[in-house]
Amino acid sequence: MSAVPIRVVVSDAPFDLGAEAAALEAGPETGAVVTFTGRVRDVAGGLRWMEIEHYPGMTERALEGIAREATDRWPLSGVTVIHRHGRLAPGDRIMMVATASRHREAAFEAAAFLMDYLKSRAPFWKKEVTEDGAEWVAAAEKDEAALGRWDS
Amino acid sequence: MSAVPIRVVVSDAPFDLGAEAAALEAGPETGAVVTFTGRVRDVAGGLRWMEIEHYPGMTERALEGIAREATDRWPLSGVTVIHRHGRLAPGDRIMMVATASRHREAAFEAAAFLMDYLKSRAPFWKKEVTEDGAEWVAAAEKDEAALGRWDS
Amino acid sequence: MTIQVLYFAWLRERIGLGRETIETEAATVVDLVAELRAREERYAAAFADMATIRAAVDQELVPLETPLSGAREVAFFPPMTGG
Amino acid sequence: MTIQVLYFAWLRERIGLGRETIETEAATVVDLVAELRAREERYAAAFADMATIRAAVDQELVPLETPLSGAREVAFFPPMTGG
Repeated sequence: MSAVPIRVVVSDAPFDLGAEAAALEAGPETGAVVTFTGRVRDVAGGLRWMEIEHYPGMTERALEGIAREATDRWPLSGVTVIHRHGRLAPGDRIMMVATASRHREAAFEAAAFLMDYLKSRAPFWKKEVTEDGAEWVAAAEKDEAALGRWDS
Repeated sequence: MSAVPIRVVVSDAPFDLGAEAAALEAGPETGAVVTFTGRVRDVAGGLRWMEIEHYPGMTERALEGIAREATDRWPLSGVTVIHRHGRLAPGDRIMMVATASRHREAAFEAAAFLMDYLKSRAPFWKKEVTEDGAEWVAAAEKDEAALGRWDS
Repeated sequence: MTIQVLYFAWLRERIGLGRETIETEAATVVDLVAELRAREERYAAAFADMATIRAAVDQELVPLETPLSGAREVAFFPPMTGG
Repeated sequence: MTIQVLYFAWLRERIGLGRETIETEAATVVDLVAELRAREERYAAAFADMATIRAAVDQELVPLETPLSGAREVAFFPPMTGG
């Protein structure tokens, strides 16, 4: 079993990207930290809010499983995965992942891997509420396809 | 010419990762922000400090050129490149890059590209000072080789 | 056997509830879906296109052919859209 | 012509200065290196292994065969190690 510290947070509260990244940097072995932050876009200008539903219990298990898989595949010194749920306004942060490693390649690849899995394998569903009504966001085929590159 | 905002900072001062990332998130089109932070490691436990020399004038030009190249290759809404010089202690942050885009793939790839170029094409030189003396860090052949993947 | 059945996102909305307790002898997840569809029109409508349905047994994502033996919680939902 | 010549990292240390003004008729960067090596032992030592030398002309990284015509500033340094 891997002893790499994994931090998973599922919450309706905002998070502090800078503090999360700084916490991952602790320890003399960490040379590189990569973060990804996802945020509510409002491209068409008509979004009132986004509602994110999730499956309490399974969500935490899925995120921990994904994070553990990343620590098995790459030499990481830490992984953080944070995903919000509930009502989010345009511009609000939805989620972040962060990876720490001695070297940049591992940190970059593990962060991209976490994002690909999180998109299609963690039980979250987004609903967009506009002036015209509410609509569930459809899963993108390219997101499912993106998982293929991690099969080997 | 690209009108994407590019922020390049070469300084001996610390930087605020959280504030830099937040600044890149501005604007309704940005859905994804990727950051990379590099930090002084002290694996052997004997590092007293690291000295980073650079080539004032050329450094800023090289970093701006690399950032501009990234905005030409990927649909980015912003790029930030910060690199410190002077004396840095173990654990201090050395540099960061951050990329903002509508989609995660562009943000991830552009950040990895910036790092690969910055390692071998920006005029910085690291010297490690230990109890036994001072030694210039040798360039890693794999860093030069890493550039090859961006040729196409 | 007695199992908890959970619905999420538009499945929850179409069926009109998020969770119910069901007595069933269904052998697999698809057998359970067939039972649900036979119950009422709203279930038939919700499960009309199985290509858009994902399932979890005891909080583990599984193929629809998965056996239900020993299952305590089965969840149905559309493809995930997190991140 | 008159050019500014800059040295960085261990090149600077071996030569013992970071910048000097040089009068030269060298046609290319390598020709300039040859002139410098002929000057004094410390230059010869600094430029002993050209595989470890990189050059910039007017703050642009260039191959060693690059012509110097019009150049105002030439810099020599080891492979970069930023990031």
